[in-house]
Amino acid sequence: MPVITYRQALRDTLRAEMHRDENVFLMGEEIGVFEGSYKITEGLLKEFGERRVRDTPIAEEGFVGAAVGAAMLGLRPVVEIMTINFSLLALDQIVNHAAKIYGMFGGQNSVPMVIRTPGGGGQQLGATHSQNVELYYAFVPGLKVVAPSTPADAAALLRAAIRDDDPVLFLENLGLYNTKGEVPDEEVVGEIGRAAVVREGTDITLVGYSRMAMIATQVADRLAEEGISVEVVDLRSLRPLDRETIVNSVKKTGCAVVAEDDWLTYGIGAEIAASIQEGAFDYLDAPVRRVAMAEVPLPYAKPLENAALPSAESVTTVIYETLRAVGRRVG
Amino acid sequence: MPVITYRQALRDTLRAEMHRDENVFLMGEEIGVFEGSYKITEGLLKEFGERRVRDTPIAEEGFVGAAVGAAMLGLRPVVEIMTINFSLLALDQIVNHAAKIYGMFGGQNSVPMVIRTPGGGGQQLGATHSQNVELYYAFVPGLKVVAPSTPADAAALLRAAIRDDDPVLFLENLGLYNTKGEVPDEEVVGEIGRAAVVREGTDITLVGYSRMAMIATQVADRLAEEGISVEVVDLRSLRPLDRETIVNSVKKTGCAVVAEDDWLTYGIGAEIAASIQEGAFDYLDAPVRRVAMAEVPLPYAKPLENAALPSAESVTTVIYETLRAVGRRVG
Amino acid sequence: MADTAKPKATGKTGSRRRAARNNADSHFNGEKPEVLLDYYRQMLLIRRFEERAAQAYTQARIGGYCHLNLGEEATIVGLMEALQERDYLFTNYREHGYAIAKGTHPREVMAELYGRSTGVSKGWGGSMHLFDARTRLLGGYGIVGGQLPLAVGAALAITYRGSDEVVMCQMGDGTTNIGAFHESLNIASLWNLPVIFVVINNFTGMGTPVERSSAEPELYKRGSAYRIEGVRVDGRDVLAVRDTATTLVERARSEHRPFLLEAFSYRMKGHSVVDPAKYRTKEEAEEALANDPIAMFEERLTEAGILTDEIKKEIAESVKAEVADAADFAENSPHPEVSTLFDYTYATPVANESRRMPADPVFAE
Amino acid sequence: MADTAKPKATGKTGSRRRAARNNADSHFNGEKPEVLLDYYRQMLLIRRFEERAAQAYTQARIGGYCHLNLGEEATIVGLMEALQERDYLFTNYREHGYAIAKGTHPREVMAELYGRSTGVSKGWGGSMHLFDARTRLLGGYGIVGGQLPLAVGAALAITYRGSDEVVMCQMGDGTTNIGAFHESLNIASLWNLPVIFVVINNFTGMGTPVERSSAEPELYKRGSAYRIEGVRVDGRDVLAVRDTATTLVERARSEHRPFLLEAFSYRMKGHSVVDPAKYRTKEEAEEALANDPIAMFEERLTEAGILTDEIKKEIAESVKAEVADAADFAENSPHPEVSTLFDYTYATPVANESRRMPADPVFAE
Ligand SMILES: Cc1ncc(C[n+]2csc(CCOP(=O)(O)OP(=O)(O)O)c2C)c(N)n1
Ligand SMILES: Cc1ncc(C[n+]2csc(CCOP(=O)(O)OP(=O)(O)O)c2C)c(N)n1
Ligand SMILES: [Mg+2]
Ligand SMILES: [Mg+2]
Repeated sequence: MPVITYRQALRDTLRAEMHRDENVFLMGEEIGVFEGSYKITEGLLKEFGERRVRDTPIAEEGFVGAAVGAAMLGLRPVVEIMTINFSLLALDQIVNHAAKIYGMFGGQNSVPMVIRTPGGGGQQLGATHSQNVELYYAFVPGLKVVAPSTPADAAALLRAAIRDDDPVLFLENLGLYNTKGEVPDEEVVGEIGRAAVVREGTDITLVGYSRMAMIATQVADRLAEEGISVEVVDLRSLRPLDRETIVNSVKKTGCAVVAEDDWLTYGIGAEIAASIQEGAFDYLDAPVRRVAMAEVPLPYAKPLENAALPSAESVTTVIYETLRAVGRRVG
Repeated sequence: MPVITYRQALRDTLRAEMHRDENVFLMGEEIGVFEGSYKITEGLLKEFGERRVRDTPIAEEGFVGAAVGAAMLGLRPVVEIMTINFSLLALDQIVNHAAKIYGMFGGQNSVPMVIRTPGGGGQQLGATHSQNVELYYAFVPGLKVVAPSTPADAAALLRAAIRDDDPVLFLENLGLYNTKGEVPDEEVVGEIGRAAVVREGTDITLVGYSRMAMIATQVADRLAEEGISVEVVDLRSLRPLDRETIVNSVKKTGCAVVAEDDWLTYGIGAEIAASIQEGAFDYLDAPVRRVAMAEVPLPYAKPLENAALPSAESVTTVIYETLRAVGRRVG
Repeated sequence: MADTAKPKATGKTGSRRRAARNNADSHFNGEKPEVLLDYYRQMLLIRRFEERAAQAYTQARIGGYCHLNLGEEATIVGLMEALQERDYLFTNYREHGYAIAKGTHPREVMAELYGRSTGVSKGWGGSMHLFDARTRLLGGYGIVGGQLPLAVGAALAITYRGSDEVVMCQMGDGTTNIGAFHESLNIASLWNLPVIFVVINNFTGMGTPVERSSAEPELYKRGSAYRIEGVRVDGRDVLAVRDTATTLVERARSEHRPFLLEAFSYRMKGHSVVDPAKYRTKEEAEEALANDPIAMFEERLTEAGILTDEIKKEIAESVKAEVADAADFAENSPHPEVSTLFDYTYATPVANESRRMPADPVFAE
Repeated sequence: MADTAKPKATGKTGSRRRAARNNADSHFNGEKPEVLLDYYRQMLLIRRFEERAAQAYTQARIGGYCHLNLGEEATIVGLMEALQERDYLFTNYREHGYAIAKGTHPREVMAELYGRSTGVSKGWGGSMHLFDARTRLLGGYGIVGGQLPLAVGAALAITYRGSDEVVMCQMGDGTTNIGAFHESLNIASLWNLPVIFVVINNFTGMGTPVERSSAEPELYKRGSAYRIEGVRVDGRDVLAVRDTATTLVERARSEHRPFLLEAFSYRMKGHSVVDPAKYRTKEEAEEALANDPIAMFEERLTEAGILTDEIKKEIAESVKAEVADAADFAENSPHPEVSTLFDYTYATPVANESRRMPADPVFAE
């Protein structure tokens, strides 16, 4: 299997889907002439022309809403919002329109569109450009939200999202674009709504998604060297949320840690912990702990930013503490 | 003590604070000539004139942002957003500006403003007008979010919010405006960041906020007749969240139910449940269950809306089930 | 294209009213009487329908918010006459009349207001959210300005496919102040999209006068910031609206570009059924009544000898019967089954969707 | 007020350049040489500062995004000369030069870029978020259009108090297409607020040309939708900018209303330091260089005998030293202490605030 970057996996998939289906087209700020702020759409304007790769004005609400309208007439727009921070400006069109149109009108009109957007801190972009607000979308019935962590999942889930008849928020991450992995040559269509046990283990369950799922496997690899067997669950899909897979893992291991890149209070991990305590109550030997961003507007200065963000180290620390809580000697 | 409505408590407090401090002024759509969509500002334009009670164009982002700017210069704007659904249009100004300005600029400029806005379903307003998205604000460091459930708390917390130097989102509820309660004559300033045990009990902890805190006390009253002693915790403040008070209650009762008006998955209750299992792990005799809205775009038709919303009945059912899980014969 | 009337936003009754009446004779040139009577009937149907809706609302047969088209009947009928069947329509929440004039049966509109499963949106939408895929009414929307980007997107799809439909996007005067207005008009102009943005200027938001919300209260001029041609028409005059709108719709179709059409008229009642409009002065209320487009059209048709007492009675009765039938139909229609609650969250079935009722556990036994 | 230049948005080099040069002589009438040299020095300081910042960025001394003012020096100095000390300034993320010209010491600006606690925002903001309460620079903002509503609010506070400051709000050409632009200009005009909205037209967003993003690419005309007077000025000409801006600022102060000022100039490099601007043709890159406002001013000052080789050298050296000093200061300043991480979340202390580090439990032991 070819080993390619997450960025390349996205680009290849966009390209293939555009060739496959004339109704698929791209819209977003600076995706054409500039080739994308993070170069996901590099080369696509040249290949497909302006009809299929459309540079928009800086008007998130306007162009996301236009994508919703185009989807209502049966096109399959794939919109890029430069970072998830700017999606706040389009929130009304996403939450009050894209997510509502199918239900509010009694199922008369579906909205087959994809919104691609990266989250991610750690680039010293400061308080307004480093947020992870996938929660805002994962919370909303009518939307589907996926958050792949590997190039193969990125390809498979983007393909699924484009072919899905509902609006899908496709979460990318600045910290993943350059990561590499094997991506099958054949066309794999991912399944929205399913998590995956990406690494089996027996001592503890570690749940993550997007960048933190990648960190989770790294942590698991390292801890394996110490004889600690970590089972890693990559959520992949934030809505629907695959609670079965998480809870089945915890029933096996008896304890869990959630690693997330957003703020802790009310963050994605809250639902994971709440679900685990409800679904695996009798199996839990220690409280579910969460590793997440410190609750501050993220500062620019590197030492502050580093301190505020979760990392392999903080995840490891909390795994140790949780294992100690269940009576194991570690660390 | 005089018994007045929640609406009256808000209006009286706005009035008193405007008399007390020349820097306090009101802004919002239809709050002047129309006297407010829900009549909270009735009479205030006549009393204070257009300088202090300012009708705005329909431009949530613009006028909320203008309030942020005015607050930066030391005024104390109290903004009304007609319902929390429309706040999505101002989200960028609230989350990326109001909440960030103090931190992002190293503490040079505070933003003393209040955003008053009601949530609430149950009025057959349909999918886009019945959402409870306080989560979007409660998630954000830099904001404070309060959600009073009684007229007395509404007055005390509004007073606190207006006098606070940080941006405060003040959550009201369509279903509470006409409810009545005692409000002290003297000027009570509430404390942001504190929950309250509003009804002591020993069998189970019932956590709620805003309208569901009111429902919670009703349920507790009724269950008392059956000999079930329910301790009710009214969160009052969603950010900061007073975990101590919740967990101390659960340490006493051994089990808990959370009642919330928003969607379950990733809703406010997820954090409450996650916090309880972390803070009272050894005291919990049954999983923390949540009662929340069914996860659909809320339909207009009354039977569907009724079925989808949490109620005293559904809360009672889940309390029974939780008590049965800890081995008690009830119901 | 000339403005058919240019009231100052703050102008008072007489002048505006007269403007419309003076043109009366010339307007009827070459018009077929049966067409005029059909317009009259449509307008009356909307009027009576709305009155019936108000009544049902007061009787708690209708819930939520209920915004009526009283005073806008001429505008609605004129606009809908300008559209081809294949053209698309997006509106705000004040859209009962539009649905009817675009071709939805009044029964299905009323049933929607009653929240019944026979309603045009199956009872899921209510008054603010009528949608009819068959007539290409692509929705009433409750978020002010929310429909504009959608309409632009629909026009983009038309252009993308190279077909020749036109999109009409209705909104109120207050809506011209929200960001979506700006972003949408800019994009539509930039991309040469066939959208007619129609502003229904009833001179007020809920209670805020247009001059207190729009720094340029002559709303048709606001297209200038996007090089969009704007036109104002007297919304009380069904023929003027039809003619002006037809020209713009056909130009949008052939020239591939957007237009901005402002139609002014008077809101005869409060913002919604529950609003007593106490903020209005007696003169303002009287002004609205004096500008009743149906009364004005009736007068003109009568003067021209087209509307006789007999025909008038006949139409009144048939309209009355049609509205009564709609209300009966609604009243006797079934409520949606609670078992359908999860039917319309997703169009593509998906694993692990939550179908929990409020008292259900997260994990089904 | 007349436009000082009217390039077509798609116009090419020669004409624009000549327009500025032809006016040169008349411009110097009555100008004090020391003032002109001061402008020159300020412009050069910004230039060298930005070059040093670019270098530091490449050396990874600066992180995040870094947007430079290269090519905008004349505009910045002209605009800041038009403001009184008590006037407020809001900008976007491309604001290093503004901070310096408004009075922040280059040391504090550079230290902020380096993320040090001596930085003007204590290291919390970085390049995009300079803020100086002392000079009334009320922030650089990274969200396109985010600063506009804030500026309107500041002007509202001024009006509320009846004082006489003016607010200047800077933005880029691409920013005129976002909803906040519309809502802000409308409110400012409606409420008669003293704000000068300044659009820095560098003819491009990141890589998208102005004609591909604004349906009305003559941006100063966009005020028309709000009855706001708009003026275009040649942003390469510091005196023209100063004079035009001064007139508008003083009119805003006395007439209590907003204005829209468009200043055009050329972006000499990519959108930010990391952007190689590969999408530019060779001619476009050359055009930008040919429109270097510093070279143009230098030429004029030299021709007028004001800038001698000696003075030029002296200024160059003093500027070089000042920039080197700023970089040294930044380099030798302390990083913020991790213990200060929770110092600036809230201005009013509050019970139960979370002060958890990532590996901390929710409940402290
Ligand atoms: C974004 C948003 N803000 C506020 C409201 C509340 N609201 C509903 S209708 C209305 C007034 C609209 O006025 P206009 O556009 O003139 O339409 P009209 O009702 O007069 O037909 C307002 C403020 C809303 N629905 N959406
Ligand atoms: C709301 C929002 N959307 C997108 C961006 C990403 N972005 C940053 S700068 C920029 C281009 C801005 O162009 P312009 O306003 O002309 O300013 P310039 O950079 O040319 O000075 C974009 C799209 C952003 N920061 N905020
Ligand atoms: Mg109106
Ligand atoms: Mg630009």
